[in-house]
Amino acid sequence: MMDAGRHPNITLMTYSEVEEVSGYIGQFKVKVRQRPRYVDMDLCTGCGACVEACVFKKGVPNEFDEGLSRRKGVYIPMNGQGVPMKAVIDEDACLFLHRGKCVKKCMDACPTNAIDFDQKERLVDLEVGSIVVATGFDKFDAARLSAYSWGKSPNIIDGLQFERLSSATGPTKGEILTAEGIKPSRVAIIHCVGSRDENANRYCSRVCCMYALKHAHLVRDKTGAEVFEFYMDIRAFGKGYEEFYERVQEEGVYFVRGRGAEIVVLENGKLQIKAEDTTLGIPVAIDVDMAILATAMEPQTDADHVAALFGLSRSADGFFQEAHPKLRPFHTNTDGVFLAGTCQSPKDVPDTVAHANAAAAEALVILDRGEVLISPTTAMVVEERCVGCGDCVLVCPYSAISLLNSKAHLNSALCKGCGTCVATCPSGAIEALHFTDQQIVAEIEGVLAWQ
Amino acid sequence: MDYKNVLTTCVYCGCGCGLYLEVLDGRVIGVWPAKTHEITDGKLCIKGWNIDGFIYHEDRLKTPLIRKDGHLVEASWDEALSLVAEKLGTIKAESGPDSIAFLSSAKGTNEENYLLQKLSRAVIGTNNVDHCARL
Amino acid sequence: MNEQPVPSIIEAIRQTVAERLQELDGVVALRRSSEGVAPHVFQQGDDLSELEIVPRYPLTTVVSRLHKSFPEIRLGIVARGCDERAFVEMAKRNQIDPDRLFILGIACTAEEAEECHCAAPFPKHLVVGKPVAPGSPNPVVAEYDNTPLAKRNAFWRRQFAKCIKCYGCRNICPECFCEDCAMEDPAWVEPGLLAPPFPVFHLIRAMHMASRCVACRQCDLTCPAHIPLTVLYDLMRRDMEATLGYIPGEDIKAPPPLSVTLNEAPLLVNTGHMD
Amino acid sequence: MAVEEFEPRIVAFMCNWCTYAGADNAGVARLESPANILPIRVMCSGRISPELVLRTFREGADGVLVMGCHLGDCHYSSGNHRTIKRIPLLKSLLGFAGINPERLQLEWVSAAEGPRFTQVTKAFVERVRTLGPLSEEVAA
Repeated sequence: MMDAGRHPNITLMTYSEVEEVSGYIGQFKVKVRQRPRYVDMDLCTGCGACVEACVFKKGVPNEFDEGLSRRKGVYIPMNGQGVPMKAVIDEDACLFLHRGKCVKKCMDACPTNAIDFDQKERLVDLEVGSIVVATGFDKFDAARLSAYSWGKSPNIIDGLQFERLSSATGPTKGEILTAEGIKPSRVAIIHCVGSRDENANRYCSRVCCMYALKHAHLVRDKTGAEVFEFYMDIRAFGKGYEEFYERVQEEGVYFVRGRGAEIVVLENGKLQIKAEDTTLGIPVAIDVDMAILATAMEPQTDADHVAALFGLSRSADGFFQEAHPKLRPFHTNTDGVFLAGTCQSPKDVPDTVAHANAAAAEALVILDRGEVLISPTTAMVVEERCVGCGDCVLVCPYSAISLLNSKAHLNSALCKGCGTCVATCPSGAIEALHFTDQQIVAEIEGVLAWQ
Repeated sequence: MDYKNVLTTCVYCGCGCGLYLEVLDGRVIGVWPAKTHEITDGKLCIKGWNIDGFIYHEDRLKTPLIRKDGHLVEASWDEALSLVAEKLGTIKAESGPDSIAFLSSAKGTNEENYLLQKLSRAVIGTNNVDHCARL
Repeated sequence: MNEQPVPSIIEAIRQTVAERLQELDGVVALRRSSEGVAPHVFQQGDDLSELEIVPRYPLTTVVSRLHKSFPEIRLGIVARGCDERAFVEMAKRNQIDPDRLFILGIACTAEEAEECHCAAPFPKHLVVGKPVAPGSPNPVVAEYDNTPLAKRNAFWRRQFAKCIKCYGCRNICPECFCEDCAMEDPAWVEPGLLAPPFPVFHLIRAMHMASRCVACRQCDLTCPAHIPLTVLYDLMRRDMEATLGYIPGEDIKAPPPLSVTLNEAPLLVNTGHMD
Repeated sequence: MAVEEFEPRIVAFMCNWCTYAGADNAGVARLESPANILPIRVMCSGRISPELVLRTFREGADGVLVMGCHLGDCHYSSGNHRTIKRIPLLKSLLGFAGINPERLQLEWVSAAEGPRFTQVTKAFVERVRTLGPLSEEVAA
């Protein structure tokens, strides 16, 4: 991320959202809505003086710490380590922007006068040759499965919250503590929360096994607590993963083979994990101080909107659909638009890096080559027959057809050759090349020659 | 913008269906069936509906053609009628009147068809007269 | 010819046309001459006592031809309910420029509404006449759900056997404006063959009519074989309304539902293919 | 001699991305599909115009299957949105004209649904077998 931020050919557009995409491979027009940051990016040095000065002591929950700590109205994202390392003012938290009343100490504190409350939202038009969609995933909300008592005890946390707990920049400076501020003596880790579950997502989220093993290792290492892993299968498929699994086993972690079925918050505040140990064939109930849920990766909640924006399709699990599961795993059906990372499917870090590098390389290939090969299986308008009714314009999923001088006009760079326009045109003014009516009729006659 | 509909009669067969030729700025652009026509009541067959098809057709003959040296070449009506009269006279003289037949057409009016059979019987002297609508 | 309209209606529409001709380039209506009654474009100075409102011709087709030939021209049209609906579907498909056509609506009489089984015998832009109640639905259509398949089959076989393939149904139809017609494509309709066992000719036309037919009944009137084509088209219209909520000619903003996605024009019934 | 059983001839239009691959999947898994199914590959079920279906019946098919991707899975994102409206409408029309609408069937089969491919094709063949030849329905 740091390298990307520094690269002279990369412009980071933070606080921005894509509003509209038109055009096609090699010539996309992208309209970006850039929200005001209220901090001049050129002037801000990321010194953090404004954050210190901000009078909003109470603050709001810090999203980077998964709500385990609080931050002020002005802040440097990711606990001061974001890229770019510049301050931002949160409209909803800043006392001045939110309530209209504040002494604005931040302005006094800033040594470069970077704070600018007059910044306005603006629309930026970009022309680009290729697009990489890397919108990431959403965390499964464990409250959707009532058996896990999500929200009923502060000691039931998910994997990302544990990551913050054990991080040196986190709310506890890396100490693993329960909500009561003491080291836990027994910790449960529950796999497949929201994954491989007919009541939530059927797919495997792929990363949870390994991070759950890492969490077990960290708990053992930092606290010496007893750790119980409730798992169905351990999927340690990557390089060095199986070895790590063995090492965690050797560290004395208890592995209970069976889905963690229920978490009961006991009257004394402790948590009781109920499960079936399928290797012993008996139900078990284990009392612990802390439960860590390995929650599933899910598609972003606005994935449908993003899909419509970029002309993507989505697979049954809701993630963006790649053009081919094996041979074109980061291409989409819209030429020039690529997928990187977990917006396509759950992935761990090495896979995401590989996927993203591949997508970036493919995106560059297009720009470098300067020309594109398109499939010959496209539609073709026979202008003399066209009466300009425009049904084909409505029908095309790729906006490849427009009306030009009252005749259908096809942009064959956009056309994917589905032929829906051909079936719609009442006057036979569009032909599907390689799937013409004549060719299909010949096939019909051919197959029906069978008696 | 000079738009009008001109009532006429279908020339394709003897039924004589009424139809309007739709004319825009002096050019025929279409056909409407004549709904107030006492007999045909706004109905046409495929021929009447396409009666305008030949008007501007590139294959339409606008002058008689006479075959000379194996090729059809344009000729004047006087030239063509003289040739026909001359040849009919020769054939009648050489082979008799019954070596000639007359075939008339539904595209002609009653009167034209009457005249043709008159030509056949009174001038040439044969009863070899037929008409396409008799089929 | 035998149904003379109430004199006051025709006088009133003549008066309206005279007024509108002050600012329009022409008004498309019917004109009586010694030759009979035919479509006409009335222009300033024309004798408006010649303007008639029967019989019905698909006047929107005339508008379309004129709009295409003269890209600036602003026209009026003396329109019944069906003419207005035809205009809506044609405008949707770029055959008429809605900004250059002004509807001078007249209401049909109760007898006319009944004769056409018309569900909306008056235009929305009504200028002259009082709206009358809809005509009763075609009894064949009303009874159709109770008609067994074999009886339907026999009925249509009898009807289609009469077809002389004059293409009059298509020619007179205001919604049939294609340059090239699928029913003339030998790939779909056998040339030179009347009443083939499988009635592709009529089925193709019925499919094309599903989201277009505005129930003007011109095809019924012009069919020399008296095939009740609008029974089939009414059934299709009924199906379209039930499954897609689409009534051709009703709303100029509603896109043709078969051409757009489910998000833009959802299915109102579960056809069993929603997953 | 036993009466020879009627073997219906059924043309199945399959989309390139889902059903055609699904049929392949059935084959790879060595699942048996009826030989009555005469496959024609098109890029998308949205390519199947009413004209093509009617021509297929005209040509003598006893049944027509139109097969594509499940909703939301369409390779062209919304090509099958048109299919799902068009084919049931055509079915209605066949019924109105007195031709058994069950002779036309729309089915979604994904690339992974080899078993489903064999199941729907078998069921359709058996259904059309009971309907008898189309020629008997439209002639006589």
